[in-house]
Amino acid sequence: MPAERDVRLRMYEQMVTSRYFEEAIKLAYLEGKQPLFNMAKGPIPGEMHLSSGQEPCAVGVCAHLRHDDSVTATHRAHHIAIAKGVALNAMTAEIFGKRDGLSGGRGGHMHLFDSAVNFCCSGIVAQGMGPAVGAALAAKLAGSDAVAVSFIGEGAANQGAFHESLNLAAVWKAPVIFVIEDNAWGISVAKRTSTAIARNSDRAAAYGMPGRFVPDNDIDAIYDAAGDAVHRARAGGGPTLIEIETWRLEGHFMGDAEGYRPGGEVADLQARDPLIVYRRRLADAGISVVEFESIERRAGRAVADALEFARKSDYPAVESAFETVFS
Amino acid sequence: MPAERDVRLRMYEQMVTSRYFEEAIKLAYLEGKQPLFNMAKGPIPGEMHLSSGQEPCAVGVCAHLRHDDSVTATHRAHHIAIAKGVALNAMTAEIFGKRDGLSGGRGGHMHLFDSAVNFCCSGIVAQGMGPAVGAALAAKLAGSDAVAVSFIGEGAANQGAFHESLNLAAVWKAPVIFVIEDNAWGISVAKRTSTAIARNSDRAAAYGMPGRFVPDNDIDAIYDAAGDAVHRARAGGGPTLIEIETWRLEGHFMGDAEGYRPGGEVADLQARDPLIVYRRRLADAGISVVEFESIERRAGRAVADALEFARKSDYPAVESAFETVFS
Amino acid sequence: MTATATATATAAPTRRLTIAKAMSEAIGLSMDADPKVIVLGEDIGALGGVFGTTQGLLERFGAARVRDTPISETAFIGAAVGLAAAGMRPIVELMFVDFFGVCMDAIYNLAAKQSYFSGGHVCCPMVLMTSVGGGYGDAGQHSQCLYATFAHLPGLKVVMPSNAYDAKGLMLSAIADANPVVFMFHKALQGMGWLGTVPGSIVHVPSEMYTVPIGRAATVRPGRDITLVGLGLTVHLALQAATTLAAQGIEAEVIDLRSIAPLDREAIAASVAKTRRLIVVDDDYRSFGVSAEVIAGACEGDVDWLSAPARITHPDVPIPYSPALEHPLLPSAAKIVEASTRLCHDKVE
Amino acid sequence: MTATATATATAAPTRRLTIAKAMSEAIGLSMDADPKVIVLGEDIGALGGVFGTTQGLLERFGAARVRDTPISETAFIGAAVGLAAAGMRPIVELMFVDFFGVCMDAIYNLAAKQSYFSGGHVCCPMVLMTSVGGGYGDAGQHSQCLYATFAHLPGLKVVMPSNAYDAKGLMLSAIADANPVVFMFHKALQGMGWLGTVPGSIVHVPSEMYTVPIGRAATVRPGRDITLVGLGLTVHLALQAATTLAAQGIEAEVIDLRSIAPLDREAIAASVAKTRRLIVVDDDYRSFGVSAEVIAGACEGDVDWLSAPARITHPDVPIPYSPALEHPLLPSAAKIVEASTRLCHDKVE
Ligand SMILES: Cc1ncc(C[n+]2csc(CCOP(=O)(O)OP(=O)(O)O)c2C)c(N)n1
Ligand SMILES: Cc1ncc(C[n+]2csc(CCOP(=O)(O)OP(=O)(O)O)c2C)c(N)n1
Ligand SMILES: [Mg+2]
Ligand SMILES: [Mg+2]
Repeated sequence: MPAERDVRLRMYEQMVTSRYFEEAIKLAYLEGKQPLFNMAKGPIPGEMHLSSGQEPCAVGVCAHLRHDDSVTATHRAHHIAIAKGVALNAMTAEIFGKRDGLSGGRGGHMHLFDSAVNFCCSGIVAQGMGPAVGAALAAKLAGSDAVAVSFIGEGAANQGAFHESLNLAAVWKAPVIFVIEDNAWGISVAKRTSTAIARNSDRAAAYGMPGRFVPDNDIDAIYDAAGDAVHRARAGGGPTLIEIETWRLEGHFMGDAEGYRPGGEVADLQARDPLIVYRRRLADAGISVVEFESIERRAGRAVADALEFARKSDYPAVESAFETVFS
Repeated sequence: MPAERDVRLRMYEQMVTSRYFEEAIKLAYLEGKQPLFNMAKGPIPGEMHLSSGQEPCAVGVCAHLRHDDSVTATHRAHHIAIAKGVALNAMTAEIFGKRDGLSGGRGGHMHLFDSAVNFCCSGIVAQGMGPAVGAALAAKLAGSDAVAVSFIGEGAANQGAFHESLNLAAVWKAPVIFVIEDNAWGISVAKRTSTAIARNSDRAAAYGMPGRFVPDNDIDAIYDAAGDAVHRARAGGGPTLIEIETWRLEGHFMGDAEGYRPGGEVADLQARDPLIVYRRRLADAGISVVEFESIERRAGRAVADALEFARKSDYPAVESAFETVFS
Repeated sequence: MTATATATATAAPTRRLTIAKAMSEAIGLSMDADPKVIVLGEDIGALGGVFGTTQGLLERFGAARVRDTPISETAFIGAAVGLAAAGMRPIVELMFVDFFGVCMDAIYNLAAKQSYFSGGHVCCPMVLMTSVGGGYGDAGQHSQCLYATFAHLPGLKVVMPSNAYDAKGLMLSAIADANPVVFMFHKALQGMGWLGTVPGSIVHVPSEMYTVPIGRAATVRPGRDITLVGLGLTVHLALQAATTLAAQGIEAEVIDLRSIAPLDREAIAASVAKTRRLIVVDDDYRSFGVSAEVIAGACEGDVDWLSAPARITHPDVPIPYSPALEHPLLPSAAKIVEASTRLCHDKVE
Repeated sequence: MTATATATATAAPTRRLTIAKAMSEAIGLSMDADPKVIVLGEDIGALGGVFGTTQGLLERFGAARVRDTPISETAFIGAAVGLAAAGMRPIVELMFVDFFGVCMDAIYNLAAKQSYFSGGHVCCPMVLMTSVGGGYGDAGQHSQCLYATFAHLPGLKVVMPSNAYDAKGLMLSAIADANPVVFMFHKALQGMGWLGTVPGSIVHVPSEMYTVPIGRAATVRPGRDITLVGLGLTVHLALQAATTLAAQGIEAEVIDLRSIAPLDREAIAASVAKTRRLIVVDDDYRSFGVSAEVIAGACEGDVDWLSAPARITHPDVPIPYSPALEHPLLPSAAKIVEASTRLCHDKVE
C-alpha cells in the first residue's frame, strides 16, 4: 500500500532534516580543520561519516516503526537516528562532545544511544545485527508485537555476524528486519569486487526468509517493502532481509579524497539526489510550494536549534569520564 | 563417472583402516578410565571424537586428491587424516602424546599436522575454512592446479567463518571445495533446531557457487560429486560446496551418554553402517571374500603396527614443550 | 571460604555440592524468582551444559527460557546484549573460554561498552559463563585460562570461584548485577565426573539465595610469613602448599582472588603489608597476566619487601597436549613450596 | 633511535619519511625481492591503506599481489595463514586493532599456534599490521591500543615503532620472520596529514634494506636518575618530559620498547639496576597491561628501589569521545614530569 499523504510529508520532512543536519555538521566539522585537515581539531573531532543520499532507506523503513521498536544502526547513522526520532538536540550535543549529549560526550558520532526510542549505533561493521535479533526475541518473549530493525551497509553483508544473525533470527522466528543500504562502496572497495553475488537480498534464501531488493533508492518502494516486512514481523511471520540500492553522495568519511571512485559517478548520483526526486514526485502529487517551504523551514529551524543547543552546552567535567563504565 | 575397481578397493581399504583405527583408539582411550571415566587418565587423555560412520565423506572426497592438495579438517578428523594419507604411525604416536608423534606430542588428537600431505585439523569449529581458501589461492598464484578441501560439520555451517570463507573463495575464484559432513548433530543440538534451512548446500547460491547435496552417506555418490568439484577447481572454475548426509555412530566425544538422542536412532544407523553397505555393494560388483580379507588383514596390520609404534615411543622430554613455539 | 566455613558451622546437615550443581542451582533460583532470566548457549538445553552448568533447567523452565543455540557465538552473545538492553537478564554460555576469539567483539566492544556509550541509559545485565583451564590433555585450544585477556578490558567484571559456595554466591551476584559479568569456572573444579575434581571445591552450599560480593577476595588461610595469591584451581594448590610449609615453620597466608576484575587490591595490600613476601600462582600464560598485575599493584605500594615477589604460572608457550609436557608446565603445590621456601630462606636457614 | 641517530649522522642528504611511507617502502622492497610476499586487507589497494601503509603498491605489483578484501577479517586472516603454510609471505592489515574481536581466533588460536601444533613442521611467516591509539576523538571502538591483549598470548611477536627508521627496519624483520608478527603502528605517529603527527616520528630512513631486530628495546636517551619506559607515542612523551626534567637536574633514561613480545627484559633490568627508579608510560588500559608486566618483571629482579615503580596509563575506562574527556585521560609529558619529580623527590628537595 502506498503511503498516505501525511506519511509522505513526514518522510520528506525527515529527509530534509537529515540533509540539513548533515550540511550543518559538515560545516561545523570543518571548523578548525582548515587549511590543514586534521581530524583531531575543531569542535567535532574523529571520523565523520555522512549519509547524504541514503535518507530514503532510513526514512522509508522507520516510517513503520514505533518508539518501542528497536533499531540498531551503523557508523553512518544520522539519517537513521533522525528517522527513528532520536532527540536531535542531545544527539547534536553528543557529536560536539558536550555534557548535554546523549551520553554526555562519552560515545560520540558512532555511538549514539537513545533509549527513549530504542535506538543505538556502532562503529563495528555488522555489530548491531545480533543485538537486533535479541531485541526482537525480547519483544516476542514479552508477548509484544514490537519489532527490531538492523541497518547495515552492503559491505557488512560479508561479515560473519551477518550470517550468524540471519540464521539465528530465522531459527528463532524473531520479528526482525535486516536492511542493507547498498551504496555500492565499503570505503574504497566496490561491492562488485567484494561480494560474490549481485544482490544480497538473494542471500535470504540461505535462511529460508523472504528477501526483497529495492532498486533506485526509491523511497516509496522502500516504504512498501518495509511495510510488508514490518507487518509480517508483527504478525509473527519472522524475519525479512531487504537490500536497498542507494547512493553515497559524500566520501566514506569527511576528508576522503575518493580517488578510487570512477569519474562522474558522484555527479551522476547527485543529479538523481533522492531529495530532489522526492520533492518533484510530491509536487506532482499536489504538494504545494507553500507546504514544502513550511516543512523546509521547520527542518531548518530544528537543525539550527540543535546546533545552537550543542554549541551552548558545556564540555563535560573530566570526572564524568570515570562514570557509567558500570551501571 | 563411477570409480574404477582399484579406486573402489582403495576407498574400501581406507574406510576399514579408519574404522579399525578408531576401534583400537577407543580401547586404548578407555584404559585407565574404568570403572571411573576420567578424561585426564590413561594413555590417551582429553576429548576423543570418533568418526565411525562418517568414513565415506573422507574417503570419497580424498580419493581425488594428491599430496600437493591441501586438506583442513575438524576436531573429528581421523577418517580424513587416513584418507588424505597422513602417516599413521606418527599420527597414532601423537594421539598417545609421544615423542614420535606428528608434533612430538604438542598437538594431540585435535591438532594433527602432516606437512608431507598438506593435512591439518583444528579444535575450533570452522577454523580451517579460511586457511583452505588461502591454500587454494597459493596454488592458483603459483600456477599449480592443486586444490584445497575444507571439511566441516553441519553445525559449523552456522559459524561466521563459513560465510566469510565461501564469499572470499568465490570472489577469488579459488580452487577450494567445502565439504560439509552432515551427521545431523552438533554435540547435542540437532541440525533441524540450529539451521534455518534443510540443506546447507542450498547456501551455495548465496555465493554464486555450485552446491551439491549427497544423500544417504553413499560413497559412490560422494566420489562422484567430489570428482566434479575437484575437476572444476583444477580447471579454474572456482569453489564448490558439497553437503553429505552422513551418520555419527558414536557419541559426540567418548563419554557422551547421548541422552539427547532419540531412542533407536543409533541402532537404525548402525544397521546402515556404510562399511557393511559398501562391502555388500562391492561384493555384488564381484569382489571376492579373499580380496576383502586381504584388504582387511592389511588394514588390521597397519593399525596394529601404528598402535605398537605409538606405545613403544617414548614420552617427550619436558624441555621440548618450550621448543617450536616459534619456527 | 571463610564464609563457607561459617556457613558450614551453622548449617546441619551439610549440602555438599559441586560447582556445576551450585551454578545450576543459582541459575534455577534466579529463574524462579525473575521471569526475565533466560539462558542461551550451545548444549545448555537437553544436555544441561557440557560442564553441567544448566542441569535440569530445560525441564523446569522450558525451551523458551533455556535456549540451545546454533554454533554462532557472535550472534547469540550479541543477541544477549540486545535482550539485556530490552530488560531481560540473559545468561549465556561460551563453552570454552578458548573460543573467545570468534566472538570477542560482542563481549568487549559491545556488551562491555553499552553502559558507557549510552551514558548509563542502557545497561547490560548479562552473565557470560565460560570454562577455563587444562590439566586433562585437551591441548592448546581447549585448556586456556585467558584471565588477563578479559580483565584488561574495561566494562567487564570477571569472577571465578574456587568452590561451590562461592560459585553459587558469585553467580547470584552476577545475575543481579546490572553489568556484564564474565563468570569463569575451572574445569578441574567443576565436579563433572568425567573431568576429575579437586575435592576442596565440593563444599556445603546453603539451599537458599545468598550472594558473594564481586570485587572481594577471601583470605582462605591466614599466615604471617608469606602471601600466596591464587584463583580458582591454584587456590587449592596454594592451600596444599601452605600445609606443607606450616610443617617447615612457614606460615603462608592464602588469598583467593574470586574476582579478577575488579581486583581486590586492598586485600592484597593488607596481606603483603604484613608478610612482606608475595607469590602469585596463576595457571594462565605467564607474561602480561594476572600475576603481573598483582605483583605490579603490590609493588606500586610502599612495601618494604623481605624478598622480591615471584610468580608461578604456565609459561609463555601454547598448552601442550601430552601429559608428559602439560603437567610439568602447570603450577603445582610442590612448585609453590619450593618458591616459598626460597623466598623465606632467612626463616628456614 | 640510537640507531637512527647514527644513521642520520652518517647519511647525507637525509630522507625524512613518515612511518606510513617507511612501512610502504619496506613492503615494496620485500615484494621486489621476493615474489612470495603479498598484501591482503581492506582498502589496501587503490586507497593505499587507510593509514597509508601500502602506498603505491597496487600500481607497482598489481591486483594479484595487492588484494583488497571483503570486510571478512576472519576469512582473510585465516586465508593468510593458509597462504603462509603454503610458502607465501602474506602481509595482512587489520585496519584498527579495535577490530580484533571479530577475528582473534584466526590470530591467536590459528596463526600463533601453527608452529607449535605442527612441531615446527608448518610455519606461519605472516605480518599482521594494525593501527592503534587515540587522541583524535575517534571514540571507544577506534582508539584502543590493546598491546597486552596480543602480548599475553604465546606464539605471537608484537612490535611497534616510534619512528620511521624503526618502522622500516622492524617491518623488514617482520616480513623475514618465519612467525606471525603483529606490527602495530600508532595513529598519532603515522604521518597521515589528516591525523596530525608527532614530528619526532619523521626521521631519516636509508633507502636500502636494513633490519631492526625484534625483541630489542632502544635506549633513546641515557640518564642515571630514573628509567622511563615507553612504546610508540609514549616514547615521544617521555623524551619531552626528559628534556623538562633535565632542566630540573633529573636525568631520565628513556627506553623505547619497540618490541612488546618478546619484551627486552635485559634492557629494562640494566637500566633500573642503574637508576633504581621506574615509570612505565603506556596509553593502553591500565590494569593487566604492558605497564604491569614491565613493573612486575623489574620487581622480580633484586633491585634496591629508591622509590616504588609507577605507571602512567589510560585508566580502566573505555576511551571517551569528547576531547574534554579523552585528552586528560591519556598520558602526557606533564604527567610524566610530575610523577618523575615525585619519584625523585630526594633529588629535588
Ligand atoms: C569489523 C570491522 N571491519 C572493518 C571496519 C572498518 N570499516 C568501517 S566502515 C567500513 C565500510 C563499511 O561498508 P558498508 O558496510 O558498505 O557501509 P558504508 O560505509 O558504505 O555505509 C569499514 C571497512 C569496521 N568498522 N569494522
Ligand atoms: C567456535 C567453536 N564453538 C564451539 C565449539 C565446541 N564444539 C566442538 S565440536 C562442536 C559441534 C560441532 O558440530 P558439527 O560442526 O556438526 O561437527 P560434528 O561434531 O558433528 O562432527 C561444538 C559446538 C568449538 N570447538 N568451536
Ligand atoms: Mg556501503
Ligand atoms: Mg555434526
